[in-house]
Amino acid sequence: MTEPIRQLEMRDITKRFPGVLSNDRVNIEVRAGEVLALLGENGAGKTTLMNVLYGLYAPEEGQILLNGRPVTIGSPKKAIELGIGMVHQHFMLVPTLTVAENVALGLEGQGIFLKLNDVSDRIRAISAEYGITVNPDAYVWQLSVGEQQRVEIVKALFRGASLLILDEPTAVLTPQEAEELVKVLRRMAERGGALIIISHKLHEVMAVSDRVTVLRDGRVAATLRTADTSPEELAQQMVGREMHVWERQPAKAVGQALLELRNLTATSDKGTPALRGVDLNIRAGEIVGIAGVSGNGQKELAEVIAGLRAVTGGEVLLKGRNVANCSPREILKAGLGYVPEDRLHVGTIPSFSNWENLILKDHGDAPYARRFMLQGKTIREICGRLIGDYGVKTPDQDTWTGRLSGGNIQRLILAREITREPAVLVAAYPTRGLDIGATEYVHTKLMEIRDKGMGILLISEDLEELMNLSDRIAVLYEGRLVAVMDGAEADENRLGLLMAGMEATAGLQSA
Amino acid sequence: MKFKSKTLAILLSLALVLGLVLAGCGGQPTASQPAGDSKAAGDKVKVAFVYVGPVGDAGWSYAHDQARKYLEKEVPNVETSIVESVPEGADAERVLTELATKGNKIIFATSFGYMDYVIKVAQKFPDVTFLHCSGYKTAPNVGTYFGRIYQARYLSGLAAGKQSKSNVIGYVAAMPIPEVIRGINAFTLGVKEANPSATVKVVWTNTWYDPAKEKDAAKSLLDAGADVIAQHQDTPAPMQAAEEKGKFGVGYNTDMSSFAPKAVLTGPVWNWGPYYVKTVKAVMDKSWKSEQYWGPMADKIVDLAPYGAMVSDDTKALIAKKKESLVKGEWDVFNGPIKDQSGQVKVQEGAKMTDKEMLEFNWFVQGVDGTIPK
Amino acid sequence: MLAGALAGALLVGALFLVLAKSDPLTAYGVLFSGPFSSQFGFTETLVRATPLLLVGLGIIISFRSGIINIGGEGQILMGAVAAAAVALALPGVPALIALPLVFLSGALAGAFWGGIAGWLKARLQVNEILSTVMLNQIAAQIYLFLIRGFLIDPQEVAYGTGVPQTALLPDGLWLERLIPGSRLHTGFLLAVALAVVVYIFLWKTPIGFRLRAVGAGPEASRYAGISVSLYTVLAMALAGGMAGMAGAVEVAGLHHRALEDISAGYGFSGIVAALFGRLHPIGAIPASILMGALILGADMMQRAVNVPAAIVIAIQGLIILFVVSSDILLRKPEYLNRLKKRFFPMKGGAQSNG
Amino acid sequence: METSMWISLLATGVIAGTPILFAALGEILTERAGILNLGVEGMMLVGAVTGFLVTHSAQNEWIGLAMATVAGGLMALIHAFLCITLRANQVVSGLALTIFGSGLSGYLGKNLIGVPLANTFKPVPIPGLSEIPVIGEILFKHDVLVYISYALIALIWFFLFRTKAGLELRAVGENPAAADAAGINVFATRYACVIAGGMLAGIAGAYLSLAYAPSWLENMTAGRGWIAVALVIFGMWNPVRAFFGSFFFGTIDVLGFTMQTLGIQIPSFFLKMLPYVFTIVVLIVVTRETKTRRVASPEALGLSYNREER
Repeated sequence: MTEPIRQLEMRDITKRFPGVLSNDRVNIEVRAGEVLALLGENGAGKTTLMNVLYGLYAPEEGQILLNGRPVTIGSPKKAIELGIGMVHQHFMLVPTLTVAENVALGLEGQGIFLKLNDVSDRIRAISAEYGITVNPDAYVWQLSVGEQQRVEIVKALFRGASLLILDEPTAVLTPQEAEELVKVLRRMAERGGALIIISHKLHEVMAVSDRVTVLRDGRVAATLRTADTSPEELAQQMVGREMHVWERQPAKAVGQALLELRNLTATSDKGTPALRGVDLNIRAGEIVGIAGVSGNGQKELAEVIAGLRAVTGGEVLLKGRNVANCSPREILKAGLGYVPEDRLHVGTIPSFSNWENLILKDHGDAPYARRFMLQGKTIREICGRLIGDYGVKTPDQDTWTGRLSGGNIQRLILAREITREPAVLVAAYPTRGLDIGATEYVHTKLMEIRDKGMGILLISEDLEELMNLSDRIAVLYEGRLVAVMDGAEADENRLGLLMAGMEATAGLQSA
Repeated sequence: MKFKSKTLAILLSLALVLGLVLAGCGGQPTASQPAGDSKAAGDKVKVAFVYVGPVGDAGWSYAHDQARKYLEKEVPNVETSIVESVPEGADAERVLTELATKGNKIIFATSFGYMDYVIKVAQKFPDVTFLHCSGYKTAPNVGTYFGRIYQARYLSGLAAGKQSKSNVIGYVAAMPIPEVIRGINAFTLGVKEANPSATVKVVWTNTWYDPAKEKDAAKSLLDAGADVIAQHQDTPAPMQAAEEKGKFGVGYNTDMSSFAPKAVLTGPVWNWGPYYVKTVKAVMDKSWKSEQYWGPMADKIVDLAPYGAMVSDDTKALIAKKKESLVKGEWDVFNGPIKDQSGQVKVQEGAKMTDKEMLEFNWFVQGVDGTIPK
Repeated sequence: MLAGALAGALLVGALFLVLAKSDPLTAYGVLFSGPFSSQFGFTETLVRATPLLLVGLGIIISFRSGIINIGGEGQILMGAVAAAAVALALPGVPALIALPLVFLSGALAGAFWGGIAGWLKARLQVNEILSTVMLNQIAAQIYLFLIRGFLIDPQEVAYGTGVPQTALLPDGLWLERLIPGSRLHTGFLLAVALAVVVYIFLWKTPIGFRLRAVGAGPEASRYAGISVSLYTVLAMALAGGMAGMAGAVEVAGLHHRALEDISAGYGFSGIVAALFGRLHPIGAIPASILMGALILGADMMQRAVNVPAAIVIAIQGLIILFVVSSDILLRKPEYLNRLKKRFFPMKGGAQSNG
Repeated sequence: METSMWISLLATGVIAGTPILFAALGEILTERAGILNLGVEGMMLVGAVTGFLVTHSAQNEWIGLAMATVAGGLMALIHAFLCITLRANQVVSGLALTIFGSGLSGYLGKNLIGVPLANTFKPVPIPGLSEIPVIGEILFKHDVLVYISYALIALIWFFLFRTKAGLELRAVGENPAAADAAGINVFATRYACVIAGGMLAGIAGAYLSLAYAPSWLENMTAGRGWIAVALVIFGMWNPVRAFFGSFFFGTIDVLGFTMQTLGIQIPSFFLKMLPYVFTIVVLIVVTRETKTRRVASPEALGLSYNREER
């Protein structure tokens, strides 16, 4: 075993990608027993920097010093040897293998044969020591996202990591789970571990870190002691300007129900019940928020409404017409708009040009197509106007959408969905991963169309967003709506408890 | 997989160049002109051979190529060239045309499937003599040639009949076509002549050319009690199967004893060399006339491979006797009486099958244990 | 880069030629000038380019729709046998009516065969690479069974030669020769016209748009209301239809009958032609001509310098290998530099381990 | 007589299945690591000709076998370089290798046709085991290479499912990114598996030219490489199931002949396409099982991996 990491420094790291300077002479430092937060907006270069540290990317320039000595980290293998562990945002697990097999993967030494029993025993020991529960014999594909994350942490600890990197670790967790994670991380730091946490959530950074390095546009904007700073200061460093303070604007005129869900049931990909009798109305001119920890039926709810998943029971009434189990095409023709969770691969086709993505849904109809032919000129005109109106930053209409930033892709999707003038818009995590500017734009746009009389179903994991935008908030827990409350009355604590299923029977109201 | 305009540009310009080349040579009627580049070949007569398979098939094409080498040795003023693996299809037309344009004076097309293309191309090149193996269409400058291999098969049947103790003789057959059926029948008649109580068990492989399959087929025959294996296949694998089981075999095409010295009794072999020499000489001194040549044993175009050590003198004497009367033309294999499998007399006593009947064989003689798939 | 790939292949090939005691320069001279130095060579090149282009167009449709179709061989065979069967069943019917029926039946048979793989993928998520490999083998057996059995030329039976092939088509159904004395037939024009049609279809019509959408982003397409399974089947059916058309054109234009080995590997080399043409229907035209020239030139080389046919096959394989390997470099030139760094780490040693 | 014929049929089935079994075992390793190799046929041919050539000149079949293994490995190295390093299209590369292999082998074997071989692998009954009634006859009266194939089945099974390297290999085929993050050298693993697969294909070819029907003939593999690819699916990427598959395929091969000697005619085209039809059925079943039980083709099969392009 190598010596534990007492101090690690990255000096003047520069990493380029074709056309992008992702890291520009970045310096960071972390010591044993402390948590360093790496804060920054999307695209600020946080993940790139950590991939360099973990040996996945080779930097063009710069140096990594470990306990004062320069080291070369050419591969994850080398990183692991040096005692660096990483929990990626997208988990690096093999679904067809068990937890123990995943942990055993890439282990050095101890002969050539698999000794899975020994591995399982050590996993149990580590779980007990840090209070992280995992079942070594379970197959990874059976686990929830939160459990998979715990497997990743155990995996790193198993390898004797004395420096652990976590990429947006709370993104998929309930407030309670996140709190639990923070405790685990603090415990690890107290036991002499060094931790680096990538995040763009201010409150998380404030709660867990000892020091913060703020990245902006690939450069270090500031390095501060957490105790000496405030969320406001961090936000300013992160964005580079004053933040706009959001004010709740309640719905003006709520009209009749446009989308009615009646005792709706559906199953998940694994065949287990995902929605167990959901009743909900969305009326014209209001935003209904769906709160919940991901994996409690949100994905299925959105897909069922859009016709992408079979309805096993109940009704979906869109403008009074039951569209349950209709094809996606019929439903979107009937007046449904949809901003999907995965905006790059579901919302758009990355290798299609912007204009092609803009006409993705209505390319077969006038004015885009006439007599079996696409109308190139008309399409160009309309798309050019949309790109201008929605402020999509792109070289031209022919640019691949996949080359745009997340915020611009979302603008493109909104342009398409709103132009279609649907009665109801389902927006799933519309601001996840977007920077503050883009988030603001999405929020403004959603309010704007609400006020024009559209009904909006907003699915989000960001409680702040939900509370700021929603006129009503429904909490989804294990496929049931455990509560529906007025947006103004919601508070984070109560929502958190409901999302964790702590108040399953409390406050159940009819919609 | 994104399409790149640059690459398109390259390809398009390429196409343009090609187009110009086409335009440039459009005026020259090169194709229809029998090219006069015979001076390149000196005084030698150019003879070309078109093979259906690779020369290395140890079978059909190989036998032809051995004969080509023989031709080069025997006739000094000849320069030969080959094109192997020419599929029996429209490509053959192109190959034949090209060979004719290149100044070849005699072209041997050694597979049946070339027939129509030979006729077609021959019309365009009246100065070139075409010889087509195993076909039936002729023209003033097209002749056909083939050999009565069934005669040699009959003789090899005598050896097999004499050798068999179990009275079951296996026959690994390629395709259920008259040529193969004729061979089986001739072989069986030979077997019956030497050993009236023996039967010939037939297994079809539906391939000319798959050593492993042929070996499997031979094995299944050996398992079914056969102690001599005959074959109408292009590889020596059936002989090897016999050798492994300590049994005997009758090869085909060429002498196969080197593959299975302890097993191979003899075998019908092709010997095209003398025919090629004779034909080329005839064309050269302008005595050649178009004909449908089906060469008998007397012309040495077909023969028996050398005997293995296990063949008794008794057997050899019997074969020699029969061979002599064949060569002299005293009788032929399919002289009556011949009965079919059901015992019905198909060829009356004193009658003999015509060439046409032989070419259309679609029934087995008595003594064959097998069926012809439809 | 393409030229580099070719040069590389030829360099290795030259080695074989030298070992076979042939002069590589003469050999290559023929390889390249042969197909273009005479009207004969050029028309023959186009004769070969015709099925390559048709198969390639099908490959383009399927690849663009996200399906790796390597079932071209089987689809050609199915198309060829159906076309021959229909043509032979319609003696005396005027060509104006019969010929379209022949092409239609060829295309439909190919489409059916391709559609099976499409259906297996769409409905049962069966990997199409694997299923098309199997379907090729099955088609080969069915094809042989038919041309040896029901469809065999009665003359073959009569004369007892038993070559597995159908009877000759009625003269009226033979495609017109473009240049008298050559074998170049109107099928080539048909193929080029179809290339333009496919281009318009894929890029200018809603159905083509949907096919490409399904290929480039199946999830997004599903969500945009496009039936992914329907268009998967359609794509494979169209691809198979094109290959079946190639079979029908070979029958009506060139062989005038269905015979053994009619596919001649076009199902595979058509993939290369399509990739050569950057998966663009118009690009596939010069690409298939180039491929046709390579195949023909290699063949002429065999005769000109008397090298064994095997070497020619080996060189063809090499050319494809080199072209495929240059593919990534064409797409991403910067990858070459990265490779250089990987194999010849010069300084900094930032990445020693792989 | 009847039973002995059936036993003999099954014994021949084992032999007929052996070349495809070797090739399939190699392809299992290759595909488990996420690389699709459609060049098996070409590699078998090169193995067959090399085995024959070397055996003939060295007068020793073991040296021939060793060189056939090396030759198959070299062919696979080309595939590995193209598909792993250059990230070329695996399907096209495999097809091209098949073409190249058939040409190269024909060229190398030019002067070997019609040449008999003195040193071949001959049947060696295993003392004791071969005396077991029925089983001994079917399984233990063959040449040494058949026994080696038995050993390889066990060895590869154990390697894949009981060793760390085997676990890593499977991870690389399922999720190369995860394997990479776990410190496994994805490139080296894939190279090793592709080359090992090619070596086994080389042995498969040598089996044909040195044991099965000792001789060299152009294209003597006659499509067995494709059957091997089918067999991998049939065996669901599991060496033990691949053995039963090869036994089944091999027996079907011979069955037609045995039936004929019994006077039963089965159309050969039907028998020939049977393995492929079965394979498609298995492919469907496997794919259906994927949804529920997660046993199926390696997730990353056919995809090239590039660390910096995720």
